[in-house]
Amino acid sequence: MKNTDIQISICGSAGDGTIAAGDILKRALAKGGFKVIAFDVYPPEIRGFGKCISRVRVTTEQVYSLKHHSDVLVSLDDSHAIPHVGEVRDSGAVIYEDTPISGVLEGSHISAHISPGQIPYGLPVREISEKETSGNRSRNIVALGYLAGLIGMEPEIFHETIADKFRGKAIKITDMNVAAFDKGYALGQKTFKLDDVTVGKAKKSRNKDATITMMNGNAAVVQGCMDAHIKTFFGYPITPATTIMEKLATEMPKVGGRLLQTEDEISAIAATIGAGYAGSRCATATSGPGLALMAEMLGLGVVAELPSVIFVSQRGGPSTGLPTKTEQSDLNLAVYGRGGDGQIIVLAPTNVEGCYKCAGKAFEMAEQYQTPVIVLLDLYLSNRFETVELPKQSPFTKTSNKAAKKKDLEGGYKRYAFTKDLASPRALPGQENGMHTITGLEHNELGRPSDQPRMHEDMSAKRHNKLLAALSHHDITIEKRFGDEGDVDVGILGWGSNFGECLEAMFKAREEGIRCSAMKVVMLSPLPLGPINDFMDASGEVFVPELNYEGQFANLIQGATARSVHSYTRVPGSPMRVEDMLVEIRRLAKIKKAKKIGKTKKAKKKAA
Amino acid sequence: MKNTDIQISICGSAGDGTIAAGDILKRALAKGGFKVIAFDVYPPEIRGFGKCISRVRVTTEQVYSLKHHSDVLVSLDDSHAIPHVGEVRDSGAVIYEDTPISGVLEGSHISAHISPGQIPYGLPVREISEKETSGNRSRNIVALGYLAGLIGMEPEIFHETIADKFRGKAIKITDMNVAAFDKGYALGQKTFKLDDVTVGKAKKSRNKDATITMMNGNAAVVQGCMDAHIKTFFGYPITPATTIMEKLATEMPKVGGRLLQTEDEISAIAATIGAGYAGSRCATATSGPGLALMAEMLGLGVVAELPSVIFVSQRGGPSTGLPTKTEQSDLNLAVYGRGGDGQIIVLAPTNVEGCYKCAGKAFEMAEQYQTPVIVLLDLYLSNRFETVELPKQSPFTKTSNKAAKKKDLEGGYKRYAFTKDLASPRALPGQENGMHTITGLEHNELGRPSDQPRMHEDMSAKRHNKLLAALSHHDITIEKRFGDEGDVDVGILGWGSNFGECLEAMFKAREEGIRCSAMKVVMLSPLPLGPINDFMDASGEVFVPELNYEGQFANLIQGATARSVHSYTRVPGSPMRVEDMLVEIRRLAKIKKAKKIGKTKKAKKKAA
Amino acid sequence: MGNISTKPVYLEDKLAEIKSDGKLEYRSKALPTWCPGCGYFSISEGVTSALNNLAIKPKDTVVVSGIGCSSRFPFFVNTYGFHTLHGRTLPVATGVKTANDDLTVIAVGGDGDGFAIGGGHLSHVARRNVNITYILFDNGIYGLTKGQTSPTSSLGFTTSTTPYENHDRPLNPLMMMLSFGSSWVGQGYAGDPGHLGEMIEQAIAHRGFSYLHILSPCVTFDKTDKTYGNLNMQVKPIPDDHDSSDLMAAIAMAQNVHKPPLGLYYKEDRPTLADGLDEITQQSGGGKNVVTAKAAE
Amino acid sequence: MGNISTKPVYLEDKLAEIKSDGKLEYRSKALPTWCPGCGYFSISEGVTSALNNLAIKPKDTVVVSGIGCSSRFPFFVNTYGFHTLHGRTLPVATGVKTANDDLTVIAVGGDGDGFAIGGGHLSHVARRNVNITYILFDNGIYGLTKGQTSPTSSLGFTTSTTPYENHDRPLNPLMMMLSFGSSWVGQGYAGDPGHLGEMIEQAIAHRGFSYLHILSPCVTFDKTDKTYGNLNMQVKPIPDDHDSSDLMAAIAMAQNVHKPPLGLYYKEDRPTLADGLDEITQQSGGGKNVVTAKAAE
Ligand SMILES: Cc1ncc(C[n+]2csc(CCOP(=O)(O)OP(=O)(O)O)c2C)c(N)n1
Ligand SMILES: Cc1ncc(C[n+]2csc(CCOP(=O)(O)OP(=O)(O)O)c2C)c(N)n1
Ligand code: SF4
Ligand code: SF4
Ligand SMILES: [Mg+2]
Ligand SMILES: [Mg+2]
Repeated sequence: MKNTDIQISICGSAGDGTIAAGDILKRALAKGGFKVIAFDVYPPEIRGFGKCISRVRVTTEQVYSLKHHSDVLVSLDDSHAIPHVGEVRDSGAVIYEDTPISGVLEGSHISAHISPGQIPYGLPVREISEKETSGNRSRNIVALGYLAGLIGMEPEIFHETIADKFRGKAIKITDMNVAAFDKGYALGQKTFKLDDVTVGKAKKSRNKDATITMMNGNAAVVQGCMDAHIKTFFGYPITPATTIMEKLATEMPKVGGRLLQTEDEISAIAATIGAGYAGSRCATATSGPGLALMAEMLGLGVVAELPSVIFVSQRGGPSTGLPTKTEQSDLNLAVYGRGGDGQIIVLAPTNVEGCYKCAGKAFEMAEQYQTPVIVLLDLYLSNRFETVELPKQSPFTKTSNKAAKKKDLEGGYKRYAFTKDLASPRALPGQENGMHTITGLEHNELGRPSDQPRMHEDMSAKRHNKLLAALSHHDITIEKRFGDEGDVDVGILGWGSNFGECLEAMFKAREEGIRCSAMKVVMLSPLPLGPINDFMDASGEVFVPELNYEGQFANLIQGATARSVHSYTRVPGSPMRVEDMLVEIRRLAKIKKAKKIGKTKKAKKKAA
Repeated sequence: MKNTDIQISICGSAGDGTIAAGDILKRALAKGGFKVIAFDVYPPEIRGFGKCISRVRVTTEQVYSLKHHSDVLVSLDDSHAIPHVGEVRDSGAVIYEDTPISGVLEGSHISAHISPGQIPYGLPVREISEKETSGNRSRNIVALGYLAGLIGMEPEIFHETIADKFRGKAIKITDMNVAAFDKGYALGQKTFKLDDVTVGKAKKSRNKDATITMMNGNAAVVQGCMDAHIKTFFGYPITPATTIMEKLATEMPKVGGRLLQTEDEISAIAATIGAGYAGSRCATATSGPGLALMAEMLGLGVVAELPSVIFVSQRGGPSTGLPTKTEQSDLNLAVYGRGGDGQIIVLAPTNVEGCYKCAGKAFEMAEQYQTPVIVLLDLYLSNRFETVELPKQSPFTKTSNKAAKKKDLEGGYKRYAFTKDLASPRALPGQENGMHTITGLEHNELGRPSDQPRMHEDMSAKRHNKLLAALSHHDITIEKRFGDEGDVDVGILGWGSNFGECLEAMFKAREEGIRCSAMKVVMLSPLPLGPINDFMDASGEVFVPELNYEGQFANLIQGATARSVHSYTRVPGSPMRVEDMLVEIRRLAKIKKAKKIGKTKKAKKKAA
Repeated sequence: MGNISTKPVYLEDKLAEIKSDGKLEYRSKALPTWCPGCGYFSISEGVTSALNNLAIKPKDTVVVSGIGCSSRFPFFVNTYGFHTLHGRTLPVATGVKTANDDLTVIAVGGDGDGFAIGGGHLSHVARRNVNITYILFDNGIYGLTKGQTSPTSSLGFTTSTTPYENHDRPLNPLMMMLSFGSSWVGQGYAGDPGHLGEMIEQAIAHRGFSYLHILSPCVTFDKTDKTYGNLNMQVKPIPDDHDSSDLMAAIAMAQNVHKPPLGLYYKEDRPTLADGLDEITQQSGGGKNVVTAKAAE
Repeated sequence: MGNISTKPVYLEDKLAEIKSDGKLEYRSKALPTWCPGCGYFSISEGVTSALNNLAIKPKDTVVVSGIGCSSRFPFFVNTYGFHTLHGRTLPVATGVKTANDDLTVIAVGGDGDGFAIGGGHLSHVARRNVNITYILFDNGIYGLTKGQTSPTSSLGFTTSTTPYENHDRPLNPLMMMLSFGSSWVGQGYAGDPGHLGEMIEQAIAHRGFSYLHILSPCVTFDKTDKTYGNLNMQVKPIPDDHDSSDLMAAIAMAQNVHKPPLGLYYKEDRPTLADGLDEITQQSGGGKNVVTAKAAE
């Protein structure tokens, strides 16, 4: 049986129900047991006429990124969809409204833009919609039905999903939409079939301890928070992090957690750190501009050695930048953006499951190493849907606070005692005999201000060295190598949401016969230098692709290893094109070969 | 004639007039035509019983740092001075109160702590003071007179300086203090002389276009601002930057400038950028915690391409840290501390004259390259006094704004036009036909929001590439190499206030026969990569000493060059010890030699 | 005060209207991206007509804003404009005005921008009496980020961040601005554009810091609370006998949040920030203020 | 209200006094580093005696401060303490209290800390009625940084940043806090430690957000304005007939800045932030609040 691998793009304006159609599509397919990866593009404007695109790739085995070319494009608004016709592969399909509207300008109808190699599927969407639902409200559903019929997906699962979607509304609405779907479906079934598209059977997972669901990165963060028993959350809305707070606002109270929308990000992180001080498992979420505002308070978290978790979903920068576009350009800020020697832990998951894992583990680390922990996502990962397997039993501790015991409290409690593992036992407010005052001033073991040179040296060392233990924190992937395990010509060193594209590029390169391997670095601070150096040792050329202008990760790696890498940067506001990466990988593979030949020649010369 | 080189430390509690005595000493000597370098240590506490030390080194030729050992220690308070007796060189002098006070505990009198090699000079300071001034108020002046007499300095110039100091107070006060000074002086003259200490004749400068004065780094910044015709300043107090604002508050109004103490640092930088937008030459000043708060607004300065100058005087960090101690640990924050790809210009002067120059040039650069410019000082440089030659004619432009001309305004003014030099002509509010709206959103040439991939790529390139021109900005040292000009075994790569110590270490190393050279890097962003790479090429081992824990500059250099350096970091809160650096330099010189021998051996083997 | 219109102000109506007078000069070529029916259209209309009536040239006007739907404002008027950061409207405006006294500086922003993240700047711009006008677009919600609670959201209001109910008592912006020492405080309503225009004109004409609070429905994210329907029934004109030099009377009136009085609450003449700075120049023995930045032409 | 003492309160007197009662438990081993005569000694004395009288255990008390001379306070009491950042006293305190209802949280800080850099947080902690006590040490100057103007510095006052004269009108903190919706507002004076202690006790006892403003001379950097000498002549007790449930009366009284009335201005009982959050838990169908953090022992 052939594996399924279909990518569908639905394009229209916000008012057309574009995102909603994509949502039903991906939920239905995920229900059907397929693997899904999906990503929507929203307009930056406030009001609803901007372009929306919903892209859904459905596969039998989990894949790591969207394809650059879609198999099917559904147009709900030709003016928006026309620039995207080129994104449909050869022999791919374009589904569109074919009822001529009088007064349409030359070239403004999509049919004029479909290339000869692509297959046009026109149908009277509006007419059907108007017939089935009053006032043309179900155009998106008609088109969706047509698509499902064309490709041959089972209709029942769509019916269920539509019913889910309209749950809470009048039954009539569901019925009308199901009818609209069926009308479209019937037409789709009847028409000539599309080549190279098969919907195989979905695979069933056999992992009894896990639940398979489909969710995006922000939802996975929320699930991670809930499974880690988050107690308090303080946040301020900002795209693309807002949905984390919004979902937590619904979920946390149900289990007695407390969430407060603060007056700004400074207040959010201050309250988070205050709650952490009081022993509460606590977090906040923001994006670049908010993280910038938190810089000073994070420094306090460092010196005071208090736990806090900061979810940061990056968008295009700098400044307000591109609020609805993706980018990986807040790495510098996350890693370096504090006054003084202010290292903290920075985790950057590379996929939705990683968002869940990093979210939960961030709490453990924040408590165990007594430090702020930044979990660095970006818009692409926050909003990207993937099928994920989540454990039924929470894999996270309820608390990892190192509590002060009786013996710690006897004879003058030392909040910053120099201990073997460098994390000092913490007395929490309310605890008998543990009274102490903490401060952002440099201090001695008791926590009293001290400006003695020796003390500052020792405390600086304590604050930095204790973080190293995080590199071997229980049950989390800090870094991982994929593909060829031996020496390779090109090693791709990637991070964050972009790593999916790195993997796809690596697999493609290997198909072309290039010796290639890819390593993801999840912990960006402190860096797992051992494995990174090993990887560099094994790689002829090290290729570091990322979605920012300055090559921030490349610079981070060079700074830490003093070894040179090939930085590859793009800032399109959208995921990196695997095809473009491949061009670069091929070039590097050639360089490597040339060098090898050069070396051999030199060696031969010398020998001669 | 032998060159003068004497270092005097005066140590007491704040109430003793310690800093005042040091101040008179250095002013008198500077008046006498000597070169002075001086640095005071203040207590961190609010109230006035903490330890104060005033250290003054006086020389014929300008030197670059204080010596680790002083020639003379004057104790005004034995409890504070005792730990500093060790800082006096062999055969050096300790001046102290020798009238026995009844009830003094064993060991609490300094005489018990003077080592055999050091020369004790006891005198009845209190008694003389009480005789000459009512209530023992002139102990510091008596001791100062004694010191002057002992070393053989001319008394007249001290009389003048004392009169200056008490100007505005009753004549009687001056007279009493002069009398106290003379009493001390007479005693000092009479006593046996100190070895190895000569006060030669001072050299007179022959530069007619310059004024020789003595000032500290913050005062030099103020002078630079005034000579650059600063128009507006917005600031919020914070040690050690406060004195910049305080002095400007006195000076600016005299020439019609406007200064406002804002409610916080966010407001300060916001108003500074607002004033810059309106065409005003504008600045603010802060330290690490304030700079952290400015992170978001500086990002706006980047995207909106507006001029602003931010003077940052670092102190110990992170967080509130060590507010009265020096450190170089805000480099990361200054260079990397903004969201997105937010590069700006960062200048770090290495001495007081550099503070003047960088201050003035920062305004030119901010306007010419339309960017925030950070001038990075630290407590050591802000408060360090040096003799400097300042030009009589201001060397700075009055404005470097690139004004929009008539032709720029015709047919739709493009605020962000892509021009050859990448800086677009600016129309200022009030200008006819130049109306436009600027924004922190990514935008097109007109300044209208745009999220087109191509536009973001192009604008990112514009924002980064235009900064490169600053590397060849007129009449400012971006980087400079000292010492050996050819290949060396050890190259010291230094920055900021610590470079004085680097120079001293380099000179000492050369005296020992080590092939050694030092380069200062003044522009930390963008980095002068060409000269740095040349320097690294010429240096067997590259030694990077700095006053922070993480080796932030070393990391910056490694990140930019992918070449490895020897990072050497200390965080004592005080200047680096030249002696300690020398140990390291010697070690590196040996490594270099070992490598050379290794190479030769290998070469020989191969040849054989 | 004019008649209160009960229908929302649509873009099309406005376009037709402005074409018929001289206000076009003040209007940007970019069409507002606000949702049809949003209250903000009236405000944009009011600002352009006020500037026109006061004969303040576009080139001498700077509109400074923060971030939010409201803060998109500068793009829609043909003056100098600065769309800054969320919450930083006022300090940036202070910088602009301090650099150049000759400019008319109008700060605009939303309730979140001004009273949440920007709340720390309000009292200082008021006490310093910076000679600018601050127009606050109060829709009781975060519009641009799609509907979270704001500091002026009503108790019990349900939003995406208060899915159960809002329990945080809303602020009283008028009372606050009065207590900060604002020298001009008034209130307008987007549903009454005629009166609103007059208020904007008065606010800009005032010498010193003027604060104009505008009730303005968000038709997209608030269907239940501060709607045109509800507000039309609530707002009422300030009684004729109100003495606008009486601070306590103004404060008392500001407490009437359920029947918001529209009009001028308080007005006082006192030295501005620039007056103080000029005085300092004189006290220092310095020359005339030379800071006014002029374009080099 | 007791007799107003005209002499500053010296450290030595205090030490002798506290040794004679049970308050020693609340006193830290570290001696205050304040200048002799600083008004802050009275406040520290007042807090310890209030806690003692209210029988709130040191282990259950958290004193949160910002940065400033005043903010050194937590080091000088034997409770849990958090010396945070300049201006962030209130949001940190909000976090602590939200995490654990059982703690008595006292926020302390200076006029600069609270009303300059921290000014954006004031209104929100007040409107939310966070159940903490905020004690504001108002010396009208920046003490720790050695004498710059603060938002409460008088007009005409000369400082290092206003070497000619201060022209910025000072804020009126009491009026502001009243307009923000604080549920308890009072004023004390460091020169009248007896009355001050009573006020602190009341403030801590109040359920909800209590704001206590304390006039406290900086003997080192203010020799002319808010000195004991001047304040002794100005302060006066609140008249007996003042109705502390009357907001307008409280606001009127707060305007009397030249004869500052000492005592309770306003008091109101209303739900706290925690009440609201608990209600949300119920509305969500969720269980009892489980957030109270307990030490694991
Ligand atoms: C520092 C920062 N935090 C958060 C945001 C996200 N954000 C943009 S607008 C906005 C609130 C908008 O509400 P309001 O100010 O009331 O304006 P409105 O859209 O309602 O007109 C927020 C939270 C941001 N841009 N910057
Ligand atoms: C972000 C930041 N900005 C500035 C400072 C410097 N600073 C410390 S305390 C202080 C003001 C102190 O005044 P106030 O709050 O009135 O307290 P007081 O010392 O008078 O008790 C300032 C400006 C700082 N520590 N952090
Ligand atoms: S979202 Fe609300 S405030 Fe924003 S433009 Fe639409 S109606 Fe206006
Ligand atoms: S400087 Fe002023 S406020 Fe600070 S301790 Fe001394 S007297 Fe008190
Ligand atoms: Mg709003
Ligand atoms: Mg103060």
